[in-house]
Amino acid sequence: MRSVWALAAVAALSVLTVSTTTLADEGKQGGILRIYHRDSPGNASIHEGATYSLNVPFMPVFNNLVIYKQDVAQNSMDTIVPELAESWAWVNDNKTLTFKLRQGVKWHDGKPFTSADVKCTFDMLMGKSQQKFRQNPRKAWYNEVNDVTTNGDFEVSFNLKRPQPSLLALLASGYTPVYPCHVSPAEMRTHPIGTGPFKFVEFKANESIKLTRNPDYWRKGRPYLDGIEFTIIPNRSTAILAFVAGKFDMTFPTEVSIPLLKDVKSQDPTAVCVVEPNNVSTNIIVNSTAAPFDNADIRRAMALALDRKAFINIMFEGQGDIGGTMEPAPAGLWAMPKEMLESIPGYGPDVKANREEAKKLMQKAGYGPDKHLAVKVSTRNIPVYRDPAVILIDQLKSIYIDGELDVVETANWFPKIARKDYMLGLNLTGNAVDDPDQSFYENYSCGSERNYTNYCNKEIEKLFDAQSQETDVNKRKKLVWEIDKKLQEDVARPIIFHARTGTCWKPYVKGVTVMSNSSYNGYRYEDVWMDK
Amino acid sequence: MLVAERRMATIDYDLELKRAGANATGGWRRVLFLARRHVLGAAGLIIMTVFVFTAIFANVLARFDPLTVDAAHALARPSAAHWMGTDSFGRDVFSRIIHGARISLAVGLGSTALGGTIGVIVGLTSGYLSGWFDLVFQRVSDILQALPLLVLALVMTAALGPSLPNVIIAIAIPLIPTVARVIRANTLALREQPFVEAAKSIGMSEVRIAVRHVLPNTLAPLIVLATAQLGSTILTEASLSFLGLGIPEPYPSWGRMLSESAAEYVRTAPWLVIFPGIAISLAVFGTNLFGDALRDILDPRQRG
Amino acid sequence: MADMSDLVLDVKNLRTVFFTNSGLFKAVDDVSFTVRRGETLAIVGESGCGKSVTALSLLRLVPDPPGRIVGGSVTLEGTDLLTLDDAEMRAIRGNRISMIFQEPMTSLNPVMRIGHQIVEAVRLHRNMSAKEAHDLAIEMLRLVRIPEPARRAREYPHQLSGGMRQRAMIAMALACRPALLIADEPTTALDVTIQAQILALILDLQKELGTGLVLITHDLGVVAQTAQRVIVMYAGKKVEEASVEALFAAPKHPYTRGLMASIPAVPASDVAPQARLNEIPGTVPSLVRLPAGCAFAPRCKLAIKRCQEEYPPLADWGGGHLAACWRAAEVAEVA
Amino acid sequence: MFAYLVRRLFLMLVTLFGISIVIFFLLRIVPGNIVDILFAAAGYVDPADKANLEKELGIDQPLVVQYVHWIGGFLRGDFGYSYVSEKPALQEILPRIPITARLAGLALLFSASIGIPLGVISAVKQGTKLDYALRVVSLSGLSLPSFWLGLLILTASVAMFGQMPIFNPNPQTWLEAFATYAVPAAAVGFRSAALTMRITRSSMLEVLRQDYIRTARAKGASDAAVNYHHALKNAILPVITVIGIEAAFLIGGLIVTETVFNIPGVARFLVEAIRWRDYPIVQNLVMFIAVVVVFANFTVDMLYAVFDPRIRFTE
Repeated sequence: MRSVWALAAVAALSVLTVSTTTLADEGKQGGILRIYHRDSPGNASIHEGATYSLNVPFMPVFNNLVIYKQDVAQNSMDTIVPELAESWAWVNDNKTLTFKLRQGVKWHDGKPFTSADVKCTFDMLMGKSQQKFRQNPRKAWYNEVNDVTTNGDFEVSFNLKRPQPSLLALLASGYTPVYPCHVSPAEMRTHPIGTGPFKFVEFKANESIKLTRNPDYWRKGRPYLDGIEFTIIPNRSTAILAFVAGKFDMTFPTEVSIPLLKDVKSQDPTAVCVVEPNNVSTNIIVNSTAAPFDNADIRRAMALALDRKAFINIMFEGQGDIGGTMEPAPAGLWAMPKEMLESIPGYGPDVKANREEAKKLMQKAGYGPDKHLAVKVSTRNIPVYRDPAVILIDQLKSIYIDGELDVVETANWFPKIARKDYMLGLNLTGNAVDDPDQSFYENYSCGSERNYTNYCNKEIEKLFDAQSQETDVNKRKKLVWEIDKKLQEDVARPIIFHARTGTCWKPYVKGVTVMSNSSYNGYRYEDVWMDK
Repeated sequence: MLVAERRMATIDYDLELKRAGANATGGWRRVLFLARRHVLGAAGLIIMTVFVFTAIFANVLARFDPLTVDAAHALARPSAAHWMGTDSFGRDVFSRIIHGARISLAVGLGSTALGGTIGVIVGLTSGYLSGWFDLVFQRVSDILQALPLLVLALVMTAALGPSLPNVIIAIAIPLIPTVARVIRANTLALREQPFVEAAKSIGMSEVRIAVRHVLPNTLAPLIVLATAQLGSTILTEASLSFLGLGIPEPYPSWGRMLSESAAEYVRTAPWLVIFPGIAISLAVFGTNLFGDALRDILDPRQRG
Repeated sequence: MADMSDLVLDVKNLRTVFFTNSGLFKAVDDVSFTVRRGETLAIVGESGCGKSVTALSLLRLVPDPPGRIVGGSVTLEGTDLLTLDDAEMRAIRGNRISMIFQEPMTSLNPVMRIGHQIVEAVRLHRNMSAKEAHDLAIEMLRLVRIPEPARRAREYPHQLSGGMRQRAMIAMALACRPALLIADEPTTALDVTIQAQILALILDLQKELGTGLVLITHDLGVVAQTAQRVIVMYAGKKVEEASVEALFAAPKHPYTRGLMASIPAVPASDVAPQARLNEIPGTVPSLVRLPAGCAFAPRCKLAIKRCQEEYPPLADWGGGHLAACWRAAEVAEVA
Repeated sequence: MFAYLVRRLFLMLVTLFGISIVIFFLLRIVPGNIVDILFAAAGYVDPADKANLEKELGIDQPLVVQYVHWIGGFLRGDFGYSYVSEKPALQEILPRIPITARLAGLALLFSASIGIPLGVISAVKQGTKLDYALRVVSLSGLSLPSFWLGLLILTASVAMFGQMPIFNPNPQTWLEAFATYAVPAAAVGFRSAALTMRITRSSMLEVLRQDYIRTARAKGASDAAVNYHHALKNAILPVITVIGIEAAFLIGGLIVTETVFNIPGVARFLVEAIRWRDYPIVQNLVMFIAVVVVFANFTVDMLYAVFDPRIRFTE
């Protein structure tokens, strides 16, 4: 029995065929795309990382079973297209997802690609194989998968415990490439082998990453580029200066802040720049297990004191979005309607009134103009973390809270949070796909490793499962909205804002699409070419 | 004959005497006289005075709270209201620089005093006791000096965590052997001096001799060294801040102000980068100028 | 008086001042004297009295800053050295006028061989080949009685003893046969036994070459042995000048008397030896804050009110015996 | 001479041994290790995964065992593997050394070729306007934060020429190679040139006060002969020492400069490695730097003997 999703996929496929032919007419072969990279990723293995510093340079090396269509900015179920799969189908009451695989695909080392590679990859992700990843940050994505089975060399099935339409979305993320069975995880960390449009050449830590064109790529005529070179420049101003000076064809994707964007445009008016939401939310993690935030009134007061517009004005010169857990509309697919959002305490437009209410709550808890509450705000020693923390501290002043910034080095951040050795933490949560399953289970379900606050609400947990199994999109949306509202009202992890960032490239660079509801999925770069 | 006449005619003997302030024996006239002889040193002293004055009266001088965020006035250009503009948080740069003087002074004085004190104790002990203590000191100081200062400070701040006292400690530790070496060398030389021998002969205790006789005589080189180090500690803090390990936000440390995120604004909001840079350079420059003059005055060997 | 052609050096009203942190001081204040061919003039005084600065002023080697010659003339063989330009002055230094310094240990360049340092002195003023100059240098070393001169010439100063070094200095100073040799405390830093040898050597060579000699010393014993005439300096001024005989016979200035009294080895005929070594109380005054009157007054047992108010003129007390003291006539009696 | 050399080499070994202990234990005091960082980056931790990884890297063993393991390997020439890249540490460190060495060499050359002549001029012209100007310039060299200077240079060059001297790993021409290194070397060398100049100046002043300089003048030697022939020969000794010490200090300056100019040398790599708690890299790199510094000091002492005939190491 075929689901609506499968039909949509077929439709999407036909769209893809049309668009590729038009692109093919325009595209010019050749050239090396030069991009700067914001930092040196620890290794080259996408499955073992949790930062898009890995996805950007290494996604071009791989293929997924399915992928979000690379030239559509907004990721959705409708834009998922086959890649190593030729087609897919939901069978067995939506409890089995079966893929027919592409034949004749070769790994970069010449070995043929088969269904065994797919099984190997996902067995390893589920922790079922002999070989282990050093780290496996997205193991929880496959919680509902019983096992992966093969049928011959070119068919593979995911057998689920219960229907989970979102699995397809997870499989379409840039985070989910297929790894070769014959290469060990350790080798994949230093010298990745894929089936993708570009072959890995070298990775010099803190220096550069080089990729070269895969001449045997299964998609004929692709890629256009002869290669991609990433030069690692952690210092942002040096990097931007270098881009302006023509040392690079493109900036690191979604790494140009709004003030820098202005700078780029003024220095190089020909540069093409886009600003998109990147589905990264800045939020506050609250330690509700210890004083003072074990007091629900103080938690609520804090939520009420937030002036989200001010954050956005300062950080993004107005170009940011207010929302709940899910990325706000229009880029986000699952965002609450405006009226619903504004009914949540602290989201109302009248900041003054909110703060008056917050003050009352604080007074109720025993604080006032003469008795301030001293609070430590912990955050990582990175500007995107630190800057909003500074604003947060300033805003808390208005409700008798004296915040002190506690800057934590990356190495100590996670252990500190895990030890519950903090009061408030300023945190960034990036969402790999704009999908409720990914964000709810990962960040709010009881026992999830990324549920830093240990927020645990069995009621909501049930709603998580309900929306996850719902195949009717509209019904599912309603459920998602309800959950999101509840999470905000519970001050589970108050969301301050959703960021928007810029990407720039020189006008001769063509075929780049910056995605608007994820910053992890759009870097295959096989359609990118240079008009030089 | 002509040459001599020309050369000598320019000198009015009595006027020169008067102008040189030869008769000034104390008070302001003496200070003015010294200032005229050491123009650069006087300039340095003025800069340092302004610097210290700013640090002490930061609360009075600052026109805004250095930590208050003001979204409405973010990245404002320098104007009558905000003399040095505002940063991306709308915080007044002038007020932050005024308050930053406190931090820089605290780091400079704190680490110099800490490193200096320990260095003096170690140096005196090592130079005075000789023996195994001296041997151990020499090796430890070799070790510390073979490690680049910034590397040592980097690891230290990483180990201690970024905070004002920790940064002071991290900068002070590499300072210890430098100070101790100078004091040790002086102590060794002084030990042979007759007045020390004399003190010994009348049965003064070794500690007493070290503290009462040797220490005061090493004061001049110590002061010279300390002033010279003051500037470099301020610079080290700035470098640590640049590498993200200095005094954390929101304290308005000059190094932090002009590093990292502020560097993003080097062209769109250059005042964010220029003013703190000038503040650091000027403060360090001032202490260096002053330290130079002090060395000229206090260290007779260097007198020119 | 000898005729003018015999006059090697004629210093008139020389004034040299120093600008220092503590103010301006007159290191040499209105000093005049002459030296004839083959004559030895001794300048005596305590340290800090301006003897050495006087000597340096003659060669125009006062470090500037902080010092400067501000007046007077220094006429060497008819040429006023103070009017020469730098190049002309360099041609005179080490050629017509040479100097031997107090510290043989530090006065030779430690990183240059002895021979080379003498060769340099020669070739600066004589048009000689390196070989000729080198031969001359060895000849000079032999002249100053250094054994194995050829080997010594190849050595560095630190390899020589103090006396040897001073001999080398003398060889260097006399290499160009100067008209005037200035010896600034040439024996002070040496062992007593060596002192006499060096002094004898200087006098021998002076006689042999007919050089005028200015001998600067604080040691009246040396003066008595070597000089024909003596100048006594105090606080930058010449306070007494006389022939050796006249001075030792009857010093006219209380300061000179004090100096003599402090040296038991050389009793002046009318000065009784003292048990105490130094009978002048107090120390040389700071040259920055000189009293208005006689600078020696605060230390002088004979001082009267006038001494404090008015500086005594340098008066001739007969036979060219000059002294600047209001009570010069009474000095002998009072003491 | 031979006894001296033996003694000297022994002390050098003691120092290096001490450094190995200091850096090893200092690093272990720093909270957090590579595993914490990897998991922090991934945003989760699974205690079993964590324990596995710590075991795999050997950082679960007692510190003394770890130390002996490291130093044993170090002495055998086995430098271990980078925790981050999993490549041999030597392979990570070695290619970066020439880059930093070139930069440091150029900076030192810069510092010596500008600092020494200017220092001599300043000393010779002591008290003149030129001296004052040179002193102010040199003091400002010691006062400007080098990263600020670097940033201003970069900004100015983009603003004025629309170009920037960014690192070029494979310079095609000699000129390109020079441009790649010269600008950052100048930025970092400004400070050491200033320092060299100051030391040269005060050393020259010291020497110019010496009796033998007066002797030379009394001989009638010209100013040039006195200053360059007599004085500089003696004054250069402390300058050599300072340049030797400066070689060690340069590493500090290079950390910042390599960051600003994005040069993939060892200095920046060291900071990155500290940040990642990549013990094998940090430890071996610090040891490498220490060996260079210790030998630089040794070389300076030997140079002393060459320049100063008084020193003959006879103790």
